[in-house]
Amino acid sequence: MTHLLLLAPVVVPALGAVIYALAGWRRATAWVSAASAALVLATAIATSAAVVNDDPHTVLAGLLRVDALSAFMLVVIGAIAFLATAATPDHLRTEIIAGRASSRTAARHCLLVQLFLAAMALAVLAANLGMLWVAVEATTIVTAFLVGQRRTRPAVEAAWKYVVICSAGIALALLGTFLLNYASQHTAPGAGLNWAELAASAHTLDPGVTRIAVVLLIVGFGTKAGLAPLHAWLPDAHSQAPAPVSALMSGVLLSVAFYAILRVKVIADAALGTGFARTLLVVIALASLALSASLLLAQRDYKRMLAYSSIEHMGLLALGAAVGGRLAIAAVLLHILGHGLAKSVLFLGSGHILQITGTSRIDQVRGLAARQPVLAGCFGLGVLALIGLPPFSLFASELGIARAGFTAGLGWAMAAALVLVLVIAAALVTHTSRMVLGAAPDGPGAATASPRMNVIAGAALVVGLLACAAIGVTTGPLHPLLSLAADLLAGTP
Amino acid sequence: MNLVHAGLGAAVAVGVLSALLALITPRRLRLVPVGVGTVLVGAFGVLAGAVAVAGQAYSVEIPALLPLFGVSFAVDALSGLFLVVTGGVAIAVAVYGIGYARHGLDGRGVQAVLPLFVLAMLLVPAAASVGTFLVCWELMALTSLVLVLAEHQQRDTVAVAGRWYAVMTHLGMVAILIGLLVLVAHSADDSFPALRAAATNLSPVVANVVFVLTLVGFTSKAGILPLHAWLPRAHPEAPSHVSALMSAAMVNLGIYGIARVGFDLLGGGPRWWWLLVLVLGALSAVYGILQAAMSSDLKRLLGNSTTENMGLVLVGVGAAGLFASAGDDVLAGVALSAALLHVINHAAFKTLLFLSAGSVLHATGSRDLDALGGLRAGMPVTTWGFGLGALAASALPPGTAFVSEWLLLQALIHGLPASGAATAIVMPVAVAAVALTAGLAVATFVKAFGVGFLARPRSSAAANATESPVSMLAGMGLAAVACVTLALVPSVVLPAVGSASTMTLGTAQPAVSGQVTLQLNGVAGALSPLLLTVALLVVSVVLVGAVRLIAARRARRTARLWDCGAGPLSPRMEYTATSFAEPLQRVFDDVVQPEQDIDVTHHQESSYLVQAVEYRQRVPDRLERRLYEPVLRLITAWGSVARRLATGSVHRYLGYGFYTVCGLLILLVVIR
Amino acid sequence: MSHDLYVQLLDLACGVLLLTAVLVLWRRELAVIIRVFALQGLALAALVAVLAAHEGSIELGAVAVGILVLRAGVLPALLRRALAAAGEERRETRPLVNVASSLLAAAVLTLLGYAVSQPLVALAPSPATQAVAVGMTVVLIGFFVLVTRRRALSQLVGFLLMDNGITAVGFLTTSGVGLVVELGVSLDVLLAVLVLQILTTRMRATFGDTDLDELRELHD
Amino acid sequence: MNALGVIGGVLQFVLVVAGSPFLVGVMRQVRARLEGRAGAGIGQPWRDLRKLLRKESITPRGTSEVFRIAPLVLVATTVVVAIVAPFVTTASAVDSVADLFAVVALLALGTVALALAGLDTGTAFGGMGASREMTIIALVEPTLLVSIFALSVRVGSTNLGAIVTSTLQDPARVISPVSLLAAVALVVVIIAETGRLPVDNPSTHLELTMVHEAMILEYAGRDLGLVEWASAMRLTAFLGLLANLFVPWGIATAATPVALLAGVAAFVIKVVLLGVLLSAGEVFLAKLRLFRVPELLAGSFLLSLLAVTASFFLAQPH
Repeated sequence: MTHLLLLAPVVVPALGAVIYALAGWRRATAWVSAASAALVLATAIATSAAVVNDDPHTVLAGLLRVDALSAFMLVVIGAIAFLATAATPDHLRTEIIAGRASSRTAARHCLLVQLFLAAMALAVLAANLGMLWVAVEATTIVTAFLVGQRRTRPAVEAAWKYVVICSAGIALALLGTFLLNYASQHTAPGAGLNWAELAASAHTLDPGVTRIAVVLLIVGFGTKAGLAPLHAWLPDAHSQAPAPVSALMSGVLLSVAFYAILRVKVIADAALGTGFARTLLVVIALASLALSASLLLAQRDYKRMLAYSSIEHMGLLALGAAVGGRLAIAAVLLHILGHGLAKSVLFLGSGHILQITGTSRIDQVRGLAARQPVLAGCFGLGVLALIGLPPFSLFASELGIARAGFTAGLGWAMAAALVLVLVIAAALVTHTSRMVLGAAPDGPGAATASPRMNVIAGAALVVGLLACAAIGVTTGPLHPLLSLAADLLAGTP
Repeated sequence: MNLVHAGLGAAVAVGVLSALLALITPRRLRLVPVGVGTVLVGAFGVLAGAVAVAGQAYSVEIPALLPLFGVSFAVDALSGLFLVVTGGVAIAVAVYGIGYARHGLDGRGVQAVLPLFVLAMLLVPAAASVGTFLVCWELMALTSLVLVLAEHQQRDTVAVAGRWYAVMTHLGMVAILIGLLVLVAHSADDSFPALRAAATNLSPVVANVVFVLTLVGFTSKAGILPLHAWLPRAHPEAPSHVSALMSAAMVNLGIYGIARVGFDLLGGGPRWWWLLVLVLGALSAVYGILQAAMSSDLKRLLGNSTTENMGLVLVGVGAAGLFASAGDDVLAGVALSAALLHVINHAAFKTLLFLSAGSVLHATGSRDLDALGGLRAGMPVTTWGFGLGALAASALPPGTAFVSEWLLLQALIHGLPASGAATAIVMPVAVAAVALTAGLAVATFVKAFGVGFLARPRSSAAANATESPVSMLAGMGLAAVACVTLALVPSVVLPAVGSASTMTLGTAQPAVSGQVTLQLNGVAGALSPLLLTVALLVVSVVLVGAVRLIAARRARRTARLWDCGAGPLSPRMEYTATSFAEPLQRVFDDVVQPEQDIDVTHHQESSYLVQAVEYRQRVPDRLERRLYEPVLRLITAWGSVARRLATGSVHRYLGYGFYTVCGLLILLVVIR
Repeated sequence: MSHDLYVQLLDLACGVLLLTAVLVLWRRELAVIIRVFALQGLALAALVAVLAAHEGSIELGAVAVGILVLRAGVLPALLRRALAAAGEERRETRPLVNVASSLLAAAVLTLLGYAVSQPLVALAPSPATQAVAVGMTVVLIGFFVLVTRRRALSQLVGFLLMDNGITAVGFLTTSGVGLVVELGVSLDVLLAVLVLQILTTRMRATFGDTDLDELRELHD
Repeated sequence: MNALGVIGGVLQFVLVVAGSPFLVGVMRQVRARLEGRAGAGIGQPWRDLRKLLRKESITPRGTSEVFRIAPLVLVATTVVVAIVAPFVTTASAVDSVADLFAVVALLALGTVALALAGLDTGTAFGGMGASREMTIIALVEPTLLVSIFALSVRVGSTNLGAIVTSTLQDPARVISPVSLLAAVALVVVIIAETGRLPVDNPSTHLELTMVHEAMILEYAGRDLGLVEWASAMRLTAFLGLLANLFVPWGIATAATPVALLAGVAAFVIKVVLLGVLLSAGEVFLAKLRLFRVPELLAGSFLLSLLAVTASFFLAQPH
């Protein structure tokens, strides 16, 4: 049973990919991806229940392992994948009608998305650092063609930058992995790169080697998580990828990479004391926040705007991870989920806006609320969720991170971060309000009444926001999982 | 059974239910249930607050809500007072809203958010932990933002106002957040009792940081200088009943925050805190009323007047803190009572004024005083309502603000025992500021009422204005009743004010007491607004009788206005609001620095013959020029410079990483 | 194998590794660069083979063969195919940092690689770990190539240089990280190169050029 | 509310209501004599009032109740002040109204009523008068408040009776810098508030300069009579306040007939003396340009502010 439960999140999407490879894109297969995502979500929930009631499980000769943290990440993947894949058929259909895609591209899109899901599930289920690295690099490879799907100049350019920068960054992580392996072989032979054993024996690791390894790992996985300094692929890739893929990348992929950093930090803290990784992460986090703030101020493209906002939120996560401790880690995990939901809603929404208006420039979208009230409402509320307003869960998680930071003596960093977040909020609100508010513009574009939004696509937006708000009100059943995962990372039983 | 619990619980339940109801009911059937629901929310809030003020203590914790923090509420006398004020305003506004929202404001979103906004405002003073407080505070910001934006499709200025509001409210929030979290970092947990306990052995530096930061946040919410810029934008652009809620209820919570953090959580503080508060208050009072005096937009005028009144309240709060830090509990009590009483009074008359302004807007579609006038004929009830509110706002007897400003001056006048060098300088200035504010307020509201409602209509919209529907009048009526009651028998709220201020300051007995006559306890001072009014009435009646008796019993005769023999007078010959304010503006030329624009068009035949002269004048907010524009310019420059960070060059992007990695490695080598 | 011979062979392989990395920086002809890269693959395979012989591990020997096939055979072949499709652009004409400065930078990077490797050597001094500095240097030089070379193909080579360096470090420090992981890593690298090669083709189709610095449609 | 207060209230009411036209008469007469005219005699204002009160009132078309009620409000506020302020006796008929703030605000209320009436007519003159009057009062009211405030700081009360009593007990205060500064400020604002030269000329109707007269341009008959009467009473009340705040001697502190008689006499003498001084001064003054008036008022506001500051600084217990 456990075997099945653990393998399902990887195997189900892989099977989905096989179906698309064989059957292609047709009416019957349109909903396969959503169904597979739903299955992933279901198994994730079942796994969580199992993990909460029981100890961590290991399968496949110790290659896969699930503990509270992996289970939580699986839930995140499942939930956001479900949202994104539910909106996919409508998106692809519209693209096909508009002549921007063919049924072949659609089939390939679905296939790659399924592989993407499998790779992400594998990443969080991996029992050791090496497997994790393989899975994370696999996500890059799989998504490269999704980013470049449209084959336009910007799309190809984005795909190139994405692959080159991410591969370079992730290569650093590989070097770090090897070095960590080296250190662990010398102090605790046999531990290898296994998370559980590494964490248990981390205090014996050689600090000299571990320091280098940790720096490389954090910078390397930070690349994939969209953290400075190797963040630059993110706005390009997220703005060029099709909306559901952007949603998945921004909502989950970044967090999956960040998950690796969380794991590494546990080892770094045990081996080097809390100061080392904390300093590094604080610097990276503030750099990411500053960068995001700087580039959001004069932003002209709403998809890039959302992408930079993702950098911001990854910066906040890094800050939370730097703080450490139960509260901060729980907040970080909650933030991962909340940000994933809100950001995927926003990217899906931006996809609709792009399809309706044909432009991704902020100054060419006007009076959205007058034309598409539901879409505009979701987009506006989503942005408000991003800037951390209740009832959305990002409020609670940002507050948690901030509180933990002040309590941990990182007051100055926290205050600087909050000021940057304020600047970012101002920029986001300003840009969004220009798009959403105001009377419907008169002009050639406005005369053609925009089509009503597809019910399911609209429902995905609303459900995403509602979920984000719901976990902001109460985490309910997620609570034990969250606290268990936080205990796991914070090092307290 | 705990009535506070029942009241708050019922308010939450009814509020959420009304919001849901608004979402599912069809447009035609929506307004009445939502209105009734909002009235009930307000009523339950009043109930809970009143019971709390009467002395019933209440606290509850709900750990399941708000992840990572849990929610806890506690209502004491101070909270209770603000609950009553908010609830009371909400009742009048909700009744009014039923009629007002009929035209364009009956959308699902706006109607669903209205009860939630009221609810959020009720929960803010009830919050008893930092997490709860902040979540309620932000919910209030979010809901009010949605309401401010309600009419964004009608006017472009709404979006601008919304942006200002959203950004500045977030700025305030960040300041409060940092301030409170610094405090939390020094305490066991984030509940208010824990903070109180921690504050006793807090280092002065930390306490200063906490106070100053929270002060920044709370003053921005209260529309106090220099973070006031959103207020005269957002309050006018919001639908009028929302303006009333914001101006009469929401801004008060800024005052509540200062009192809660400064007095309660931090337990008072050094003298300079309160001097700062007092000075900010005095500056805001004068600046606010000056801007109001220059304004010819009716709702902007009212918004600026909110800044003024909150300034006056802060003068009271600051004086209270000053006296408390000097150990003079009696005077501190008087000052705080004055401040709290003014909060209540301001809520009453500002509600009435905004609702009346909304009624005018509803009937004429304009809030430009220069285009109004003569409304007394078509809208008698609204005219009476606004007149009553204007009387109250100009601090003349028998108006409400008169009583609280009297109390405020009483506190200041007795400030001598607490005198130090700083006090001796600040007190006279504060007195002068309050006095100047009173004088300018008179001029401002004479302008608003006289130009807007009396005289002859200046536009056809004003000429054809008809009275608003009954529900709107009923809402105004409720506010008017509150105004009259507070003006004549302020003693009805004295116990509440007394228990709130004694609780906040930890003093033994209330500073002000009395039924007919307000009597200060411990220092000399008495005033009876009721007797004053009765005296006025008696004299008037006697006078009418006497005039009848001695004067000729000839009937009044109607006649033409004197038109200098030049034919009938047209509205264009009337004084407008702008021209009315012109002499005052000349007086304060150096402060307000108006911008003038004169275009002279000449006849084609000769440049000596003038065809037309166009004159435009604007009174900009000078503070904005000096303070906000440089910051905005700086941020814009930052944004455009920063774009060079993302030029699109993949080499550059990779370079960022390469140099960072090399740098980090070198660092690792160097600091082993 | 005697210890001396082992050390000499090891050093020889490492020397070739470093030399080829520097040569990649030096030469502008893309065809030459690919050939040099193939040589480096050979050196890497030799290095692993020497280690295998030293430890007498058959498994490691098999890995060496695998590396030989992948890095001296398949990857250079892929690159050559890409080059053949590239048509005119066979030279790295104007690197962002000129060759002389690049070589100087390589010297500095070598020093850095050496300095960084010291803690690694200190942990378990042995001929193999002492050679780690070379692997580190190759990684850094590879990254440098990535940052400074304009042609898509040069960037590809840079990426692969990094990868070679990392693999060298991996084998010099420990005898690998487990078969599954290694297979996965190799597969990933192969796929990444494939993806990049396809993208190169697409870029040429859409842009008509592979000067990456001209790729600036996406910016703020 | 004690016997002294009630008696004083009645006496003051009678004195102010009946005497104020005579005060105006005296002032006009003094001025006429100084200008070399014979003058109409001190009873002339009474005769004017009688004439006006017999005439019918006129309601201009387009005006509302505000226009009709304003004279009543004006008179009522003034009468209330006349009753409660400490003119003849230190005790007040309604002590809890005899407050500095209340008295100033009541007087302002009367002005506001008139200004609203001026606006209500909708004529250019009405608006102009109201605008100017409100500009003046916006500066006068704070000055009044602050200058009397300066006097009350040392007393620790804003009750006018208490201030007067305190000055009686400690005569040295009269010549303190606080009193002098406040007195000068008060004189200036009383001139402005009662519309005397150089702020306003009560005897002309020159369109460009008039303030008070512009507002009441539409009044006729009984209404005009009331307004004129109220103006006279306001003048009396202001002069009475000025007199008793700085030179309170003679005011009745006990309800004995002698004291009351002395109080009445002292009040009459003081007010008439001040009135004569005022009108004598006016002979030598030209009217100020309208936009120079604020400078004058701002100056007096500053003086009163200095007075308050001085009272805070100087009142430290020695």
